Amino acid sequence: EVPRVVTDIAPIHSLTAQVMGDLGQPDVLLPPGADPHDYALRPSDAERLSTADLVIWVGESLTPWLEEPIETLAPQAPRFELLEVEGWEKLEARGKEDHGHEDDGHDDHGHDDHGHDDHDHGHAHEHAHDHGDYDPHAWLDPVVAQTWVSAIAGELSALDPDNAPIYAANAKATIAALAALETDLTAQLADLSERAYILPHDGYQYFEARFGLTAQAAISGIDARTPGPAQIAALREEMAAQNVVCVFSDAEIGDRWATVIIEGTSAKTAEIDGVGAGLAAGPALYGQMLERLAAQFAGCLGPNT
Amino acid sequence: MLDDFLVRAALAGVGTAIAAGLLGCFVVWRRMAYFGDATAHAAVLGVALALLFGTSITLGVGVVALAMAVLIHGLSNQGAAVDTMLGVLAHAALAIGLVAVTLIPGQRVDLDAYLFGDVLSVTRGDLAVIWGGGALVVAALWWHWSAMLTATLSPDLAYAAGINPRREQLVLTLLLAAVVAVAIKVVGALLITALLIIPAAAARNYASTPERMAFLSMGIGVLSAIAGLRLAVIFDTSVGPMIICVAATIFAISAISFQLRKVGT
Amino acid sequence: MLDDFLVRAALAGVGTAIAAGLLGCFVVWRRMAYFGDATAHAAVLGVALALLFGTSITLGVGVVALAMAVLIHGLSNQGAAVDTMLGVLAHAALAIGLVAVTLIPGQRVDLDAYLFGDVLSVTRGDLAVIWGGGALVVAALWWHWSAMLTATLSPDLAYAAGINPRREQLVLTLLLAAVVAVAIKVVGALLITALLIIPAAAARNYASTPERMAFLSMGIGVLSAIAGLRLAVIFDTSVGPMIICVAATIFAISAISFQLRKVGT
Amino acid sequence: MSLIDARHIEFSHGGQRVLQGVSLALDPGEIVTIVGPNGSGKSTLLRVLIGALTPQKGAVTRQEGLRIGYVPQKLHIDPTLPITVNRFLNLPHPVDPDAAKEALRTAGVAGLGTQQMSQLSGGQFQRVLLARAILGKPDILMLDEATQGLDQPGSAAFYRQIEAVRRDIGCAVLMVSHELHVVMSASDRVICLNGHICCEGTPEVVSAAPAYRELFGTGTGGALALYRHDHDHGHDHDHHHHHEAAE
Amino acid sequence: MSLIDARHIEFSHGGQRVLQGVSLALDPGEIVTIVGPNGSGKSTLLRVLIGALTPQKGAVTRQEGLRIGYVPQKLHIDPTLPITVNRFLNLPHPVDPDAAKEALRTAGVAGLGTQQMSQLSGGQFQRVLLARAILGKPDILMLDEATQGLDQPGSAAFYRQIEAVRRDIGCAVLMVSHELHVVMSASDRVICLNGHICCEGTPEVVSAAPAYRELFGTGTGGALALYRHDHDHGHDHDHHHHHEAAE
Ligand SMILES: Nc1ncnc2c1ncn2[C@@H]1O[C@H](COP(=O)(O)OP(=O)(O)OP(=O)(O)O)[C@@H](O)[C@H]1O
Ligand SMILES: Nc1ncnc2c1ncn2[C@@H]1O[C@H](COP(=O)(O)OP(=O)(O)OP(=O)(O)O)[C@@H](O)[C@H]1O
Ligand SMILES: [Mg+2]
Ligand SMILES: [Mg+2]
Ligand SMILES: [Zn+2]
Repeated sequence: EVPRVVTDIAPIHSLTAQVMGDLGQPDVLLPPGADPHDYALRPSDAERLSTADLVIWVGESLTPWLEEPIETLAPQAPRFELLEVEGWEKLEARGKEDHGHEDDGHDDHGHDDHGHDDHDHGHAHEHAHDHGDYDPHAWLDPVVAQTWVSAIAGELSALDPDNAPIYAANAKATIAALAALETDLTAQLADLSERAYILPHDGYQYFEARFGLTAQAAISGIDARTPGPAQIAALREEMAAQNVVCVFSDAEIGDRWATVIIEGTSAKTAEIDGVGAGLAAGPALYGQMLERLAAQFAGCLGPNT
Repeated sequence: MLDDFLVRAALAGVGTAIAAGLLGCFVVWRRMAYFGDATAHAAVLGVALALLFGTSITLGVGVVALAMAVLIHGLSNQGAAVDTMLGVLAHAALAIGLVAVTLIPGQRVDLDAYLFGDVLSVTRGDLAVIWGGGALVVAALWWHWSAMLTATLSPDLAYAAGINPRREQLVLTLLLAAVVAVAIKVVGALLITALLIIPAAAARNYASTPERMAFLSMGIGVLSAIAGLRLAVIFDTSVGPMIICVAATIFAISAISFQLRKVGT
Repeated sequence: MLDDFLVRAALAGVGTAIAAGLLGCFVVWRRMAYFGDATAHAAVLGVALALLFGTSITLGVGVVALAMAVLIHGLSNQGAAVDTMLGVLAHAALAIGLVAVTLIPGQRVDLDAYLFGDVLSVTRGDLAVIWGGGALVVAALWWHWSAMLTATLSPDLAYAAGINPRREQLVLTLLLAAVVAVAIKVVGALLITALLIIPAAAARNYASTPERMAFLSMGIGVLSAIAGLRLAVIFDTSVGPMIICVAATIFAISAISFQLRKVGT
Repeated sequence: MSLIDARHIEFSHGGQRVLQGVSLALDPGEIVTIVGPNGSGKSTLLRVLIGALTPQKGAVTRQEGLRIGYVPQKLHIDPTLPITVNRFLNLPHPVDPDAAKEALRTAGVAGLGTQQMSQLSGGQFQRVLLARAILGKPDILMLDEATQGLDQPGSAAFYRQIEAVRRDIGCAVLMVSHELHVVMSASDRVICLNGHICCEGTPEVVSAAPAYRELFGTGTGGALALYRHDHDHGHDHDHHHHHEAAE
Repeated sequence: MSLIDARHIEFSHGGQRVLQGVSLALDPGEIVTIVGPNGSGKSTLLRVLIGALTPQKGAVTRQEGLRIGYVPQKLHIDPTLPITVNRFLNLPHPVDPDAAKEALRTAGVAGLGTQQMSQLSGGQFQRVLLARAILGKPDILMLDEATQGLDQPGSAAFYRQIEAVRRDIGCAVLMVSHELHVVMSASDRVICLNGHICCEGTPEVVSAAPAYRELFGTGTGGALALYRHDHDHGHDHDHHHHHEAAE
């Protein structure tokens, strides 16, 4: 019997859908583009949770509000938390105060030590359950996604041993596609590593680390909380001191902040998206989203025309 | 039966509506509409403080709501317009809660569940709290009804009848704190007051005595809870606000038909 | 000077505080504390509707706030307790707005900016709106002051003096809609009422005439706006709630010192 | 020309008809008193005349620019509105400070100018209301049981003042009162109201009218007269001996 | 033993001293009247006696289980609270429906049992307050200007009723009134209050006391007496001829 799977956000839904292939359609709680940091459950979500055989979610540190509903509404379903999966390199959350001038050391750590191919080295996670310390936006790294795809296939196979070979085959194909995607995007973003930019919220670290980009700062922290005046003032100083060419906005942090920050400078603003806003939920969403994200970075960071 | 989340949600809604509908009448009569707001908003502050000090959220909400109730009671002693006083407290509590939330280091707080309610993920434990609290409120009101009513009409008449209106007000205040604690899961801090006053206001037009108004108000509250849940399922929207929308619709119908009837005669 | 976003924020805060402080006195006197809530919450509905129909948000907010003002005016005609009526409308508007938001397909709405304010991203255009609206409010109040005051004291005395209290109330209602539209950017829909009533309530204790209360209230509002912004910069918290926290502190000081003085004599 | 002219007024509170076919005109300088049992519609009629209530039938014509000084039967001032007696006298139009002072003195509340309205005793409040109504130099004074709560010297002073005001500023006075034999003698015209106008005319005519006698008995002493008959312990009150029991 | 015993009461509203050194005891079956000018602290004293205000100095002792029937000078019932006259009579303790009906009839508002309190006229409201106070079979009736707004037959009936109530249920009566010559004769004891107790005793003693004469003049007719002196147009009122002008 193919399990009924419920996933939290659209990218995870996309990966899961690829693994399940023609066997079945997973459900997703948050529609593409919904802010994972801030969402209210609807009756249909509750209905989906209460009939699920398996819940796949990134984890509590991304969607703390989902913890309780899963517990009460889906007591019957095993919970599969992707942040608990072994075999990929977790990045520590960059505190708000780590941005700006004194964050160089941290970025060095993020990019140089854990550059491309060392994601799968064994690493004892002392704080594996202490979600607050790690950045949960890991789906934005297609290499991490490969690890997660294998893990999802494993979980599905455990619940549905009859179809295990199909899950394995689907996972293999998905991983290959993700690898190809990574190669493409690496080429596309190769020349941009020196360009300074500011992120809307600190939720793109995995993407940056993978493709050699370096945020100068972020308007808001990892949890997309509304920034305060001191933060905005600091960012305005940063704009002047560093050669920031682009200030991004996203659905979690609206474009109004970017507008204030670039005021009086020649920097541009652009929107980025890491949750598939405006895309149709389904197997293709993940690839489309990452390609679009890369294009959004390239568009704003690219040479001025 | 309790396995079904919809049944749990409906039970939670009904239990809350009964207590809120009854108590809401006093809120309307005493012009204490802001009381609900003040205590409910204090709950937000409670959430913030609980997270700040790493204690249980229920504890935080309970302690702060109670403190707010006692504070209100103390202040209303001064005779100043209770209404304004409560408005000040309500908004001050919300503002302080919101500031406190942004001061919490590290972990992000999901205020929405507390602001807008989260009746779909009600647990059996929550249900026990809701019905326990509701029963307490109903029992206390039953016991104190005449005294409270007299104190509401006129503190001086109450004094003359040997009733201490200050004590009745304290009881009322504590009961309201209990209702807030009970209702926050169902409709959230921002809409608790709505559950208190809208059914009572809708009942007003068709009641000639306080008791009838209380019963009507309770009935309208229960109807709103059930119909609101049903509609939320049909249109797939948030439940708490939908319950209030139904209550508001009943209010509108009551107000309009009352007007028509008045013009008719 | 206007290049600095902090200067713009301060100007926006001060402009709003002046209009809100003045008007807030009438809100307190007439027990219309819920009026601000009703119109402000209607603004949330305005946002939702604007997004739903794809029109400009300013337009949506403006139209809905105005409609709400007129509705309130019409209803208060009925003589029923304005207070309760407003409470019902306030919460109904919020609930309907929240439901409408969840019905918007696709695009997610960032309600927080409207709920909690967003004074840091005030533009020059916003400033023009704020000071224009503020000036309008002050001018209209100046013009209508005596008539409004009489109508507030007693509609019957106003009728006898040839003043139509219904018209004065309509003016007041429209002015409040203007203040809400102006203040939503500064403190957000949930806290506009706080900016209206807290300074006025704080001023009450130290005023012997309506005019003194109005001026004091205005001063307290302005002080709160400036100090709130300053503190928000120091502690890096949200600005709107911090402004209200400062106002609430001034209120607390005023209330306590008044009590002490009273006991002293 | 009449200052105010109400014709065929009909008014219902909810379903209950309170006034029916009431016509009334007031000429400059007249003192007219409305008498009638409790609940007979006196206050309602006054509120119709000032425009606070709109009659279901009939019309009220007020002279252009008519200034009305009105003392309502009940007035509740909210304690959140800080207002001193002096400020209250200046609403809605500023008045001369000396005149205000003089008005307070005449009303017997000379020292209370800076006191808060909400802190006055019942009688003090009533006196201030009166002072304000007269200060506005009205064309008509409308007084709804203006002496209620006044002590006796205050009440006496009040009736003297009504006369004086009429003499000085020539205004008309329309008052409601239950102090039958006082108002009877103080009025040019008496209107006996009981939903409709039962009888109307000079005090002599009205007090002789059957409708009036039916409502109030033949004695204008009312309570007093009656009480005298039942209880006769002491005091050298030899008046009222010619009155019969009322009710 | 006294029903209620207040000793050396001192009370200030804000900074203003309203009562000073007031002592007062009430025995069963007594009718005591408090008279005094406006603002002299009469209402304040009553509110101290029922316990609504706590005096700054002095103490009030009430007999265990004392039932007080109180009619306040002002009562404002919020229209959001729907309450019929009948329900109001049953607060806080249920009363016998027949007794309630009878009480309304006696008070002259027989048909109004199902009307809303907020829709009564001023006088009707006052009558209902009275009916309620008496219905509770009180040990003491405390009446703060209970006849204000009452028409004359109503006022007359009221004073008759006070006597009857005292006779039937034997309760004491403490009332405040400005109708000097009526209450003078209706009372066993009169207390003349002006912040402190100026004089006290039987009506004869008080009306002869210099302090009383200073406040009210020698005439108990008050307003009426005075008015007669100033204006003498018509009416065969030959009483009051022996009164002098008050104030
Ligand atoms: N709430 C209050 N705050 C401050 N002062 C007050 C308050 N209520 C009454 N006073 C003052 O206390 C004094 C006594 O008032 P009180 O009402 O007891 O007088 P009273 O004898 O009942 O007068 P009246 O015959 O006019 O009813 C008055 O001077 C009045 O101004
Ligand atoms: N707001 C109201 N709603 C409904 N009925 C009302 C309202 N106000 C007054 N009434 C009724 O209308 C009738 C007339 O009331 P009104 O106040 O005019 O009487 P009145 O002659 O002034 O009496 P009083 O001498 O007692 O002051 C009464 O029967 C009263 O019950
Ligand atoms: Mg009347
Ligand atoms: Mg008094
Ligand atoms: Zn994020």
